[in-house]
Amino acid sequence: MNERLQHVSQDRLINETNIREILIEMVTKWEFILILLFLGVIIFFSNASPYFLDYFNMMNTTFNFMEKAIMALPMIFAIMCGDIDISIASTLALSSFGMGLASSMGAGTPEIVIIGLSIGIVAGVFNGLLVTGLKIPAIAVTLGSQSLFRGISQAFLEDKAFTKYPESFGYFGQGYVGDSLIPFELVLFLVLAVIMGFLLHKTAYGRKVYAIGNSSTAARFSGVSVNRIRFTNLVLNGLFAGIAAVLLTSRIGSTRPNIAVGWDMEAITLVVLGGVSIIGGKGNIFGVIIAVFLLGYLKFGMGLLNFSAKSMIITTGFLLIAAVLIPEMLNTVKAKRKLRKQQG
Amino acid sequence: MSKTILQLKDIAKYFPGIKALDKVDFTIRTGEVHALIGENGAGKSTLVKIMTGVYQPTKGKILMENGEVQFKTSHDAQAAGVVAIHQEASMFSELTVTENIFMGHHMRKKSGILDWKAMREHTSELLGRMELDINPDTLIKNLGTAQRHMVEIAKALSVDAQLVIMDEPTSALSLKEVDELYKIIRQLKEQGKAIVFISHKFDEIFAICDYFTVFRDGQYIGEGKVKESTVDDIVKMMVGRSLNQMFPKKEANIGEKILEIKNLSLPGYFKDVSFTLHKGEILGFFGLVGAGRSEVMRTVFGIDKKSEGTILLNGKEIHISSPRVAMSHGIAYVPEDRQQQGAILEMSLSHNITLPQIDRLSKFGILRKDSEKTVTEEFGNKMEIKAANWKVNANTLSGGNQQKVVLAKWLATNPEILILDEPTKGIDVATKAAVHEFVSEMASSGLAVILVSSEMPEILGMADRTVVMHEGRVSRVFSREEANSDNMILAATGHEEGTL
Amino acid sequence: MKNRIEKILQNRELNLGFLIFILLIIVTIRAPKFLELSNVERIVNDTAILIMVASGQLLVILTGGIDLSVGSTIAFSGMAASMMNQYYPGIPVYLVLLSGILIGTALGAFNGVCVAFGKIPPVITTLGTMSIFRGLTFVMSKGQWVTAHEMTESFMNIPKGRFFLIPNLTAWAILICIIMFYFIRYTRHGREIYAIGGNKTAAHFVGVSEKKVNFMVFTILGALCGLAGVMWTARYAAAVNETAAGFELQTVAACVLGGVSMAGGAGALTGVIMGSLFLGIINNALPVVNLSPFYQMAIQGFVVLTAIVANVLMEQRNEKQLLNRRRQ
Amino acid sequence: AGQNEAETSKDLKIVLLVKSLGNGFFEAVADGGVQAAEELGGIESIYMGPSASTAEGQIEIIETLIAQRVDGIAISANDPDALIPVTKKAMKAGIRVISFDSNINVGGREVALAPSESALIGAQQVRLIAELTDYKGKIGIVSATSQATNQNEWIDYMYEAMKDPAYKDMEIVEVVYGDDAADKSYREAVGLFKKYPDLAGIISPTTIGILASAKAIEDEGLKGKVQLTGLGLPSEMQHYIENGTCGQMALWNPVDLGYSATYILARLISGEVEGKTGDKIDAGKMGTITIGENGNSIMGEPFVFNKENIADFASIF
Ligand SMILES: Nc1ncnc2c1ncn2[C@@H]1O[C@H](COP(=O)(O)OP(=O)(O)OP(=O)(O)O)[C@@H](O)[C@H]1O
Ligand SMILES: Nc1ncnc2c1ncn2[C@@H]1O[C@H](COP(=O)(O)OP(=O)(O)OP(=O)(O)O)[C@@H](O)[C@H]1O
Ligand SMILES: [Mg+2]
Ligand SMILES: [Mg+2]
Repeated sequence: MNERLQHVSQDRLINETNIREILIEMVTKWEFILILLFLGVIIFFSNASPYFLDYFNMMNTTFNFMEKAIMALPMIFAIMCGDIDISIASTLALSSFGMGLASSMGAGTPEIVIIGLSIGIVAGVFNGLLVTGLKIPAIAVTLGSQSLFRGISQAFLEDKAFTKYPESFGYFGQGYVGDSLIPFELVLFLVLAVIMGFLLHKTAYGRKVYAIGNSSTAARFSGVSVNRIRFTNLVLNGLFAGIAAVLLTSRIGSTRPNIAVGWDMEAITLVVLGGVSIIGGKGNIFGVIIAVFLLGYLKFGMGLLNFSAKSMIITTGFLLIAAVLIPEMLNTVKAKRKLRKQQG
Repeated sequence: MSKTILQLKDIAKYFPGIKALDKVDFTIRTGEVHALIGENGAGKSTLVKIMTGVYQPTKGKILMENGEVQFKTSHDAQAAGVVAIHQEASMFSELTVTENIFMGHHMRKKSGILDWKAMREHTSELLGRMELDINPDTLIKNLGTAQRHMVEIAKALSVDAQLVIMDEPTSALSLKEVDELYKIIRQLKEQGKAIVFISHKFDEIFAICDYFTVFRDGQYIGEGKVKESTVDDIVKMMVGRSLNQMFPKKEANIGEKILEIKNLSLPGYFKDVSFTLHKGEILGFFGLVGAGRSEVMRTVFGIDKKSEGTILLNGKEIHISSPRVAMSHGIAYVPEDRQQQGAILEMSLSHNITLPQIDRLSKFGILRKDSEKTVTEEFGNKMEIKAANWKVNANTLSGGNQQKVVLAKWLATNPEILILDEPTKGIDVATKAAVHEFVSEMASSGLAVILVSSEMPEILGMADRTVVMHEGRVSRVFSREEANSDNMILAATGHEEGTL
Repeated sequence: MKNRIEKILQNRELNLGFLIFILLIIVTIRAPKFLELSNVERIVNDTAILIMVASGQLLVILTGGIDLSVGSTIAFSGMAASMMNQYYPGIPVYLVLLSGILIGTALGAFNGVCVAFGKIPPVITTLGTMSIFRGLTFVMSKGQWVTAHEMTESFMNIPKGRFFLIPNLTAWAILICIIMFYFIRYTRHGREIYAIGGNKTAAHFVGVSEKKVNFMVFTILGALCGLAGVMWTARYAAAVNETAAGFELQTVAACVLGGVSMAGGAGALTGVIMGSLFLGIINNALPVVNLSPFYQMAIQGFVVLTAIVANVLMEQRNEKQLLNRRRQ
Repeated sequence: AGQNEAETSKDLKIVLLVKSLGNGFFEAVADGGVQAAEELGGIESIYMGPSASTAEGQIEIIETLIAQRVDGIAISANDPDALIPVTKKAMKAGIRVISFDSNINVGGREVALAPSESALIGAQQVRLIAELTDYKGKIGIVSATSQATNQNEWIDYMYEAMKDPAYKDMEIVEVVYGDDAADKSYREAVGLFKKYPDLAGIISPTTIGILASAKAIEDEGLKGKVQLTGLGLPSEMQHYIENGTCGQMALWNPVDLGYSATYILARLISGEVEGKTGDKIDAGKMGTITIGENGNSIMGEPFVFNKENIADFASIF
């Protein structure tokens, strides 16, 4: 603290150098709750099933949720800015269709990937233009493009499927790094997570995202080009949906219009569980990463114990609510304690 | 004859991290206009919220005629005859005037369903009494700023209250409305009601108030009769020291023309606005609230898109398509609405201050904490912001301190042209003087300043030249010599056609 | 003059009505039978459930929230009511209907409690309960369906039959709309919804309780979902676990088309009704116009998007006109 | 299940992985699996399925099954191709994989147990509707989703069968998709009535589709005018069969299906058969099942239900 700040006469401030205060401060952090839950899951299931705490399994099961996790990353940015994109799964389907078409016309792996990503970007641009250009709420736009994108691939693909992909294309969704047991998808996710985390927390872009999330008006008055950033966010969502399309298509080696149905909500669930505020302005990348593995390994564990899929979605639902409720309650308690302390 | 209507005993209000109020005693009597005075952050608004049941006191009790009362919600307060016009804008912009006035206490038929007809009539009657020409069915969002604030006042009057509290009611009113407000206050007084009047403008306090109580840092300092005191006494109580002069205008050495605006128009807001700005000059913009000055400035800053007109910087035409472009040309704009446009309330002070130049403060788009820190501290301290530290969110600061944050963040960009829109709105005397001193310093060091203000003394005290606007048009431009309150009012009310 | 323009500006419904008109023309050109009275009647009847639920979704969106769990709530209460009817055919059908509504109300209240008292943002709450309620439906039914022969005639007749010429389902929708209109326009609670959505601080200042309003809107929507659940299962004489999957987005779309602001505070029931009808028309038109069924989804998306865009453009035009009229 | 990990671990784990949970047909399949497991002994029959009928959901489950090292998986696939990579992985991990009901394409399983020959099913469906509409008139088809593999296959064979001169006065006018949702199927059925006022009959080879179509026919007062057949569960269709809305419909016995699938897997695991073409598998009460060209094997003719026999079966499945 510096000399000017002394202006707030000391007796009026309550200083927080108390170790217990700091502890409580930490405990009420959302990420902390998530980590606890995560450890809980690990411990419980490693006791419940002999197959859980197995290196190969632990690695291998990540195949199940990496595409969703990747789509969740740019969603953080959109949701932070008060937008949302519920068309990403359909974007995935559209770009998967594009890749199938290309490969059926004899394109090689590089071309296929490029086409997949480009279609993702185009879809993102489409959403972005409508949202920022015409000032239509993102949820409204993507509600429409959700049917449009998937609809297009269905219109062309009808009841047929693309099943011919080059051998090498299989690597993205099925391959392992070198001769290790680490899936390529997992590594790719971690790399992208680091990049996006850096973008969000260490760059001017990220700072502006926070600003917009808290008050887009004030941000605009501060010279932040709000629309450009919201546009970029939506394009990123398209691009990452394209990446996910490459991975998933490669993993299942085929394309149908109904690929990845309902994944928009699953990606959004990850973001929300990760503590990103739907009202905008709050959240960080770590929370989401923890959420990804928390949910992923929870599902894996329950699967090992042959829990029915329905009990899994019920658990997910409660988890979602609990993850918000617990810190919320702890915070109230904390605030109460503080006030009591002030009153001495 | 005047009896105590409401009494606060040893009131305290703590917020996590700060004691907004502590050991406060406060007594309000009927038939009296009681001024509540204090620096920004003194705790005035907090007190208001306690008296109206918006906040519950941490300690202490509220007494009325028949013993202690507890206001759980503002309903309870209303029922006990206490209403307030709050400092924060509290209108529902998507709803009609009628509804805004009756929200919270709708009139109902015997059957229990809402009686819109009655409410509508009551509203137009009320507006009529306040000599406001507003259709009760208009949506608030289609009203001018001033009109909105008058509706807020009407809202308070719509309840038959014993005690009416006004927290900086004039901050967005122009003289015409202020006079209207005075009339209303006198009426209330005659009806034997009590009024608490919060303002940072001494002319108002001396014009309308009988009694005053001074707060500092959340504590009761003293009270007295307005007639028996001078501005200096009160200021001493407020600030703890007496102030050097209010408008420390430095002798301006006007340089060459830097900015020239030609026939700027924005449909619905202003038309054919032309003026010039020189280096080292303070160009005042006067007018009634709603005259469109903000819109002109917003257009110059690239927030609103002009429909016609040209903007020349140093003689060259420039096309300002966005605030970024404007900033790249060295233009900075301190907006009038600090809550919505100025500060980002949920962000830390330091992030607020560095936001406009965040790109410049980062390398290859990567943030540089150190340079952020230096900027924050340099300008934060210059503006004497009162806060626990630079990490607290802007919304925990009092109105005035928030405004200082906004000023700091724009001064930090070292602009060549600084546009100030109502920079001292809701700012206490001490800060005000500081801001003025600061502005004239900047000007004398060659900065070109545009000062939009609805406060006559400020304009007269600070401006080298003054553009007066009326209904979206420039009605006249005054030099410092010819400017005086009378002819400026005439121009502002459109009685005198301007000569450019 | 100015006021008249403001009026136009205020009722987006006009624009939507115009769009519906165009849509009808296009469809009728392709399938002339579409405008037969009987068919129009069926379309309205088929849209009735959407109208009921969307009008409840309106309340939630007005507060600035959203309810993604409506589909699951419908499924659960529908399944519960049907099973009640299956295992206790003796229970008079109006009691079954009532308990369906009550169950929906309970589920809605649960959402309400989480949002109002747990301070959990609506999206999160309902994203969670969307899965929870759906899962519980399955648990309750043990994965089995309840179908025609397990339902009593009187149960299946709830939505069937006519009430003075009007099909029951439609009659119910009309009743709901009337109540809703009255509630929104002529009761304090109705207005307080707009207050919360419009400006929370201001609402707080005038003593409007955010908790109360939030709890209220979710509970009401829950009740409507309960009713819809019974109607749904009775109408199709089948209570399955996937009932109304994805229906939540339909209700949101109806509101969006109806010009309801997703930010809260602005929106009208008439808009939502027309929005619902718009969707209802598409849903019923697509099967009858001669198009490859594979085009349906794309066309649906395209039409909805076009409608939203057109809606916005028309509004922006009105906005401009209003400004140009001012200060000239 | 996991709770009694210890004492079941020595049992063979055989999983019946179905399209999705919450469907009477597959619940019945599960029963069959349990029956077979009890007969054979030393087998734990596990019933699993995703919450919605998606290939991705099934893949997730198969991954965890690989991790568990179960002994055999019988899959009713949501997608004939999408599962191939993961089932290959499973087979590489030493798990025996077969598909039943809705099959995986060659390479993704060892044996594909078709409830009956698709050609047979298609032909039978046409015959059933023909008998109801006495061999003339327009026929519409209300299918599941446009991606549903086996429905699409059967429909192809229906077109095939129509080529038979016996059906020269009949034509399939359109195939619509109810996406296995009651409301959409209902709307599509009504759409057919509107488009073809002289529609003679509807074939709906999917359980929810036939239910919704029956309801639509009833509500539109077309009972007797528009005939209905398809593939439906007796327990679900009893009402409409008995009141004549649906004259007759067919289905194989899902219990037998689960039963046979379990038997085949058990035999594969025990090594009694390798699953080569021509192998004969002793499937308990189902007699012997012969493995034909690239692993395809047939259980038998779909069973026809009508007023007379529906009640007896409704209680079973
Ligand atoms: N909700 C809150 N949370 C935390 N601190 C608060 C809150 N509201 C006010 N404060 C603090 O309480 C003190 C008094 O604030 P208040 O708004 O009452 O000052 P004020 O006298 O109205 O100032 P001004 O004249 O600028 O309006 C300030 O230091 C402010 O930071
Ligand atoms: N006649 C009017 N009808 C509707 N809205 C108006 C009218 N006049 C002004 N406004 C609204 O009020 C605002 C203009 O008033 P504003 O107070 O910003 O002007 P100003 O002269 O800059 O006032 P200030 O003194 O606060 O700077 C605009 O946002 C506009 O929407
Ligand atoms: Mg204040
Ligand atoms: Mg202004």
